Amino acid sequence: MKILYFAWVRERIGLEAEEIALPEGVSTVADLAAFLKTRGEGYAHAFENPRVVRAALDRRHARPDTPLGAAREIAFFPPMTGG
Amino acid sequence: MKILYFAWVRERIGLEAEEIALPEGVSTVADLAAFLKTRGEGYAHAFENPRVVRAALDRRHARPDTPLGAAREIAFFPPMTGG
Amino acid sequence: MFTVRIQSEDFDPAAESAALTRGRTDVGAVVTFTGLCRAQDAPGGAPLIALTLEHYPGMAEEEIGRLIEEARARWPLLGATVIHRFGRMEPGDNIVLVVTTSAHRGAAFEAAEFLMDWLKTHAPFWKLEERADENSWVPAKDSDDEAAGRWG
Amino acid sequence: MFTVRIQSEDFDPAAESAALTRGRTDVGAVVTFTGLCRAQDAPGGAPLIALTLEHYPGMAEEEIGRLIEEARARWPLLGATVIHRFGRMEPGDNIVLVVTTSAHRGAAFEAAEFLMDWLKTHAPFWKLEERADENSWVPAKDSDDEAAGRWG
Repeated sequence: MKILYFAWVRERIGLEAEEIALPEGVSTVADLAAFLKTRGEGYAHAFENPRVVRAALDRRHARPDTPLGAAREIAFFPPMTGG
Repeated sequence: MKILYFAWVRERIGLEAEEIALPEGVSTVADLAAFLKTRGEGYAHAFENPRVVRAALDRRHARPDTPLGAAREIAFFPPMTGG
Repeated sequence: MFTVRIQSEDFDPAAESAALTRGRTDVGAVVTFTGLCRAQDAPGGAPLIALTLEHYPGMAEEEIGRLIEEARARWPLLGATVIHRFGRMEPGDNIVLVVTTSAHRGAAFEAAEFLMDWLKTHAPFWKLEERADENSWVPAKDSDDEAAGRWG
Repeated sequence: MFTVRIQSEDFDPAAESAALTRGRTDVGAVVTFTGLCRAQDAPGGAPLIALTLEHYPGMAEEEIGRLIEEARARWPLLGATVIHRFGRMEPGDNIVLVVTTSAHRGAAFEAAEFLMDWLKTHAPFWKLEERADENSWVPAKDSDDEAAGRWG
């Protein structure tokens, strides 16, 4: 699965994008965030308060309980501040 | 006193403006409208439904009970439809 | 900068909004409203050929100036421009322009709506519609009174 | 005509609104909102040198397209254009443009406000502020969530 990071989530993790194979048991957006959080210091910092990190699945806003299903792309980012 | 008429009030009366000397007993906007209504067919038609005719005294919106006081100019017109 | 103009000539919304932002770094939001002459009001009615706008010279400027003062008392505006045309206008022609500027969008949007709502019910202008079958004065709309009334 | 553009170049509000009215006689109301980069957000804070807007390419266009569809379902719009810039912007620069057209002013005003409110909370853009003392990501505002929430 392709994972994209934006804004301070990107800065903390130090990556714009990466490909990962989903481990067993990771079936929702929240599961994936919890898994990523264990991958190192940058990830732990990015997801230290998982409630403030938003996600989009195949370019549509997703909630923590949204199933990853057959999505090809997920993005994690802070609350949006455009406009 | 200078009196101005606009839109269909002007058309019915057939005048854009006139000067009149206020008769005794005419002290409010409503008094003046009632007096004008007696001045002929066009006036009677213009003021046939006095509730829909609006007035401005010295270029400020006035109500039927507004005293004419020392105003120099009064205008009568239909509800406004600009914008 | 706060400006009112009553004129028969057309106006340029871009030039007017540029005049309110040029060289400034405190404006965060610009709202412009342009009201245009439409061909048709009621489905099935005869198409509109033209509108002729009559106004009360002098009072029109003063009344819109008072509406702008009222808007400034309610919202932190950095600028406002209101231009209202008079004379004969054909479908597609500009009639009225309201531009408001503020640091934030809420004030700019609300003040522009307020100015339009009050202008409709308070500014001394009257529209005469010219159609193939007859000419008639546009009646005031209850919906305009309601729109103006919501500002309390 | 309904258009979304995400671009680094500046835009021309006048050209965009002209494109929605040219040759038409059914448009009675045009509302444009322009959001600009301001020098100062908080009194007493260090002045803003620049904003850098990061966005999620692809999703930004798609999400704003969905917001326009939602607006069309709620109001009888004749056209809408949304342009959002990305990259580095200095105080006074344009950031975002929303233009809406309708037969009547209520729909055009409400749809433009709706699009701006939802764009703030739903479009994938993030602002990095560059100030003399530090660079920092702009935190999301509760007031923006409330503004978006009022549309139900």
